[in-house]
Amino acid sequence: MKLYLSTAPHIRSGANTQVLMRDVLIALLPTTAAGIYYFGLSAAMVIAVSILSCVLFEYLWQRITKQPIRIYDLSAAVTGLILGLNLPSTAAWWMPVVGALFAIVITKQLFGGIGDNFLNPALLARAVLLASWPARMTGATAYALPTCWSGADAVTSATPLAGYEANTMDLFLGNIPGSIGEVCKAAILLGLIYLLVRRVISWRIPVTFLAVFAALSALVGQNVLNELLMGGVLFGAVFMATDYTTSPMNPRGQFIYAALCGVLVCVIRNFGAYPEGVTYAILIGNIVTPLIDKYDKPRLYGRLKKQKKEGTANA
Amino acid sequence: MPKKEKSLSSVFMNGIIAENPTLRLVLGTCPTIASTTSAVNAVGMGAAATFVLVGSNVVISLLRNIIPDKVRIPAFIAVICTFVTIVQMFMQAFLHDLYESLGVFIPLIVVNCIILARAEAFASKNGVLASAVDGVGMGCGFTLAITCIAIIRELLGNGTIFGLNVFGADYEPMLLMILAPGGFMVFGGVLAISNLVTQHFEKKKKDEKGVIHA
Amino acid sequence: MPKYSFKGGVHPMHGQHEGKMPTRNIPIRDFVSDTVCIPMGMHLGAPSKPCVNKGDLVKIGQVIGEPVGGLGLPVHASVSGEVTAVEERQHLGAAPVMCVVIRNDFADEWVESIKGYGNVETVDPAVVIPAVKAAGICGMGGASFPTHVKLSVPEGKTCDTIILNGAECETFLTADFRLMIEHSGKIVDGLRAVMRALNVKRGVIAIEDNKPEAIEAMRKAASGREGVEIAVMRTKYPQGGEKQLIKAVTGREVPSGKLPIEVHTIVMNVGTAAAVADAVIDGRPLIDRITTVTGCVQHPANLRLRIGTIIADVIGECGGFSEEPGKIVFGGGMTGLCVPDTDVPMTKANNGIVVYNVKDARSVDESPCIRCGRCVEACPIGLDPYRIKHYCDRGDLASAKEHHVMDCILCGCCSYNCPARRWLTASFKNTKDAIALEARRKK
Amino acid sequence: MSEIAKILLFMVSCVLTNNYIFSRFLGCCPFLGVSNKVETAAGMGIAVTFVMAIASLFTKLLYDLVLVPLSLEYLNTIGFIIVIASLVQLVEMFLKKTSPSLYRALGIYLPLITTNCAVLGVTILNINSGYNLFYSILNGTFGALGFLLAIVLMAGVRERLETSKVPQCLKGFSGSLIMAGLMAVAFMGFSGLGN
Repeated sequence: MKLYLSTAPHIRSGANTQVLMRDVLIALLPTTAAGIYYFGLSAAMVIAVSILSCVLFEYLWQRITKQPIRIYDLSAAVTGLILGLNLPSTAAWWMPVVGALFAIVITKQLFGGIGDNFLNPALLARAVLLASWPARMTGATAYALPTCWSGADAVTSATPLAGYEANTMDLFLGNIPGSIGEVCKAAILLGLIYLLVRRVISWRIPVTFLAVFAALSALVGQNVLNELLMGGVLFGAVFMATDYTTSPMNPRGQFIYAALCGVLVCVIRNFGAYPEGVTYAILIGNIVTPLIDKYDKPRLYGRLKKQKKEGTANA
Repeated sequence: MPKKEKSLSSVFMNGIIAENPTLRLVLGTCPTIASTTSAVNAVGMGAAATFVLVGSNVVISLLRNIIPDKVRIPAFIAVICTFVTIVQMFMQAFLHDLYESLGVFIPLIVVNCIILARAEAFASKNGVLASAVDGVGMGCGFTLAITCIAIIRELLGNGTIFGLNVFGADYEPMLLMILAPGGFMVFGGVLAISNLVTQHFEKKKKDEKGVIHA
Repeated sequence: MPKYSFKGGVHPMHGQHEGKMPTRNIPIRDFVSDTVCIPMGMHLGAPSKPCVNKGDLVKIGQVIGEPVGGLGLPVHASVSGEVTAVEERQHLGAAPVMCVVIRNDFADEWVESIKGYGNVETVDPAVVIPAVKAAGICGMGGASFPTHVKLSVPEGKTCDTIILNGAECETFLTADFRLMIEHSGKIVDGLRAVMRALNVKRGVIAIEDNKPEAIEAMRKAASGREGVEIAVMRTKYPQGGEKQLIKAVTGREVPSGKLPIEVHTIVMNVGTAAAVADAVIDGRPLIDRITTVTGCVQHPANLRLRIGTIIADVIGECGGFSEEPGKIVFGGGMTGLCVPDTDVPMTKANNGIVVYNVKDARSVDESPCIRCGRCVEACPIGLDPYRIKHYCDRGDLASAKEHHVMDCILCGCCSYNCPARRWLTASFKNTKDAIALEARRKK
Repeated sequence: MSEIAKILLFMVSCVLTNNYIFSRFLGCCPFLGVSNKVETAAGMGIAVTFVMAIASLFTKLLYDLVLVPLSLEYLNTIGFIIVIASLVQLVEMFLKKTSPSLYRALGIYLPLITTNCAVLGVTILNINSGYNLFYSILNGTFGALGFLLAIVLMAGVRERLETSKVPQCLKGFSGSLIMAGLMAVAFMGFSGLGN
């Protein structure tokens, strides 16, 4: 009889990296389905190429650098799916490939792989594509109008943030031009509920993000509901700002980070050169995260300042 | 001085390979990023810096026994400044386009650490000829390195090399590469590759001889 | 009634009633084996010195090991019979421990010198602490700190609250739970004895709200007793951690690196209190304790075991293994210690024997930290476990210390929660030991 | 637009939009060299802010009151570098006398600032962009604050990545440069602010 020896604890919770990533994929399913419904096969292609190239790059890098292969933790697949959902359905096939290269190799693996990237890989990739091919990502003809599987040829258009007129219901359901994943707010909310119920993420980041953004939008005189439903703010707050690796560890830090993101989105949308600022806002939040983590420590038990006073009062 | 004669070529090669100012010593990062948006800019910046480097090296080497040790750094800067002003006025007059595109980075050659570093580390201790050769070597090393970076950036970011179209009309240039982030990233990438190569050779050398060469 | 709680913590095995179901409703029963092997080093402090020789005949309660040093405790024979060996044997640690092996003659003959002091409410308070020391009592919740030392309030310090820890937040264990139901009166007696000895007016018995029967029984037993109250705690691990308990009950925080007496509090396990009652009322030394035997055994049970009973005998009493065992642990799932083989004997502090099957026993591989923050959320002390782990991995003791690794209570919450399956608690334990060793060397 | 709003926007653009590091790549050497630790990075940033603000004032005065009247504009580079070098010396001596604690904190960074191209860069850009005295000082101060922001953020990221499994060839400057590149991508989001 051979007995294992190990140190405590001898039991572990059910959650592991793979399960968490799988939950994120599941939470993204409604959004993906909605995107494919509205934009058709081209959207499915963009998503598929994006996921495949992300997983492939991760595999190749780990193979070449002789590391253990970790593609089964599904983190590359999550990055790939989020990157795909961040692109317009009209994206050329090579755009998700270049994006995946930046996301997986340059942002993630060069700095040590999973857990060590300081920026959200999918967002950085989107920002790179946006800066490199602005006409394909923001221009007046960058996005396709939803075809809803009608078989009609795709007509290109600008997004609501760049001038497309849409009613609130269409904004909510996603019957608008935009990135594949950001259009259908109903599906995103479903995903949010799933993530919260499964305790994959806490409410702190998405709620603070959206609340601060909404409050500031009201302050600068925008239609708050429309602002929330336009562009990628909801998708960003739910799926991208909540990325574990690039958001702060402690609750208080998460509030600061999410509030900063909310402020920046509002500032960039209203005063900056880009119509949409979610990508950049969250990236800046990511950059500030190490500093937040450095200075925002949880309060240590037994290190109360007023401990002494209380002690003497009782004595 | 047979010993010094012999080492002139190694002084020259030293600047290009062993102590390449950009890739090995990582000096003068700002002009490297600023002037590598196109190969022409890089060559221009490289030539300007080489001229200043050679000029200042020669003058400082000549004056090395006259300048008091205490004020040597200000004196070096004054010499370098003179040459920079000459280059600046020359380019303003004859190469106006290049002068415009390099902008503030021409006067900033003054504070390019490569030049001050060579004045301090080499010219103030060596003869005129060796100092001149060192200046040319370092200048060429700098020029080669930044031209290399510039070619990559220009190729990806504009689809051209020295203005010549390479990828054809269908290529959609990757704008990011000629913007600031591309500068940082390509420089970092080239530096990483040069590190990789150096590490490879060092390891090989170590394996072969069991000693580390400087 | 408000429920007491603390910040952080986890709910281990919440869906499986903390793994307590198999033994929860099984009454305590006695088990006496035919041989016992009594280790001399069962308490924190220098091991006792054996004072019997091979071939001696001993009676129950006879002192077989004499206390050594300030934290020393006497060790008593737990059965009557012949000493068959006094030798070093393998125990939990790496180094072997001096043990006295006694073959039980089942005469159950007690040593004559034992005499009680009488009712706890009327006994002279001054006799309590010497009686506790003579009975060889140490903390029975796991830390095994000598109780008489804990009860000796140092010069200049005061104590105003005694907390009895009946939280039993650890997984699998129900020993304290059964004790509280079946011997509630004894627990209250022990508490009163200590309160009188230290002239403390407030005694709190803290019980988690997943033990309503125990709360009921203790309430009944405590009614009419001076200064004794029951505090119902929220079920959360490590609710029974000394620091968490003090914070929850009194709102005070023990300063880093200090003992609870710093905030005028003493925490004792309910089992210790019952042993104190025995020592004061009957003069009975600590020769047995209640232990939960569960996991992969045929008939999980709560057994009253003599100190020194060999695990193999205990498992035999419970019907043997139900599956091939992969790991045997003294204590619960979160903090228990692995035993190397089944020849290891029971100690005073051992509140449980949990047998894991091979599948559950297999250790998991670490994967990279994904910075999810679950360790920070779980840490009841407010540490940054993920950051300290980085320093531990690099062997950077100074940085680890700077980030307060010494405040870690090794509760295991961070490791439990970690989705990357990192061995956080294990690293912290090693690092704490290394730092302590270094400090000792410097001296 | 009111003058105050204009000034505010100018400040924002100096700090974020035209960040000296991420969009003008000035001062990269200290940015890469002194960003190992947040505390030292902050020290460097503060010292630079100090010198840049004062240098902007004095070089502008020198240019307007001496070089222009004497038609010696082409000597601006040499004039400015002398001003900066002596300013650094003066600041160092002044700090040593008046605030030894601040001197101890910033002292080691001050000599390095003479060759920080951001300082000379700012003074020359002030002239080239035709800013008046007030805007020159604003540009100097807030440009330097942008540098401070960049170097502190960079140091934060580098401290965090200290424990990561970065490949050997990316340790040191090469990794830092790529890091800076990625951060510059994020800072592109500020483009258009304040212009």
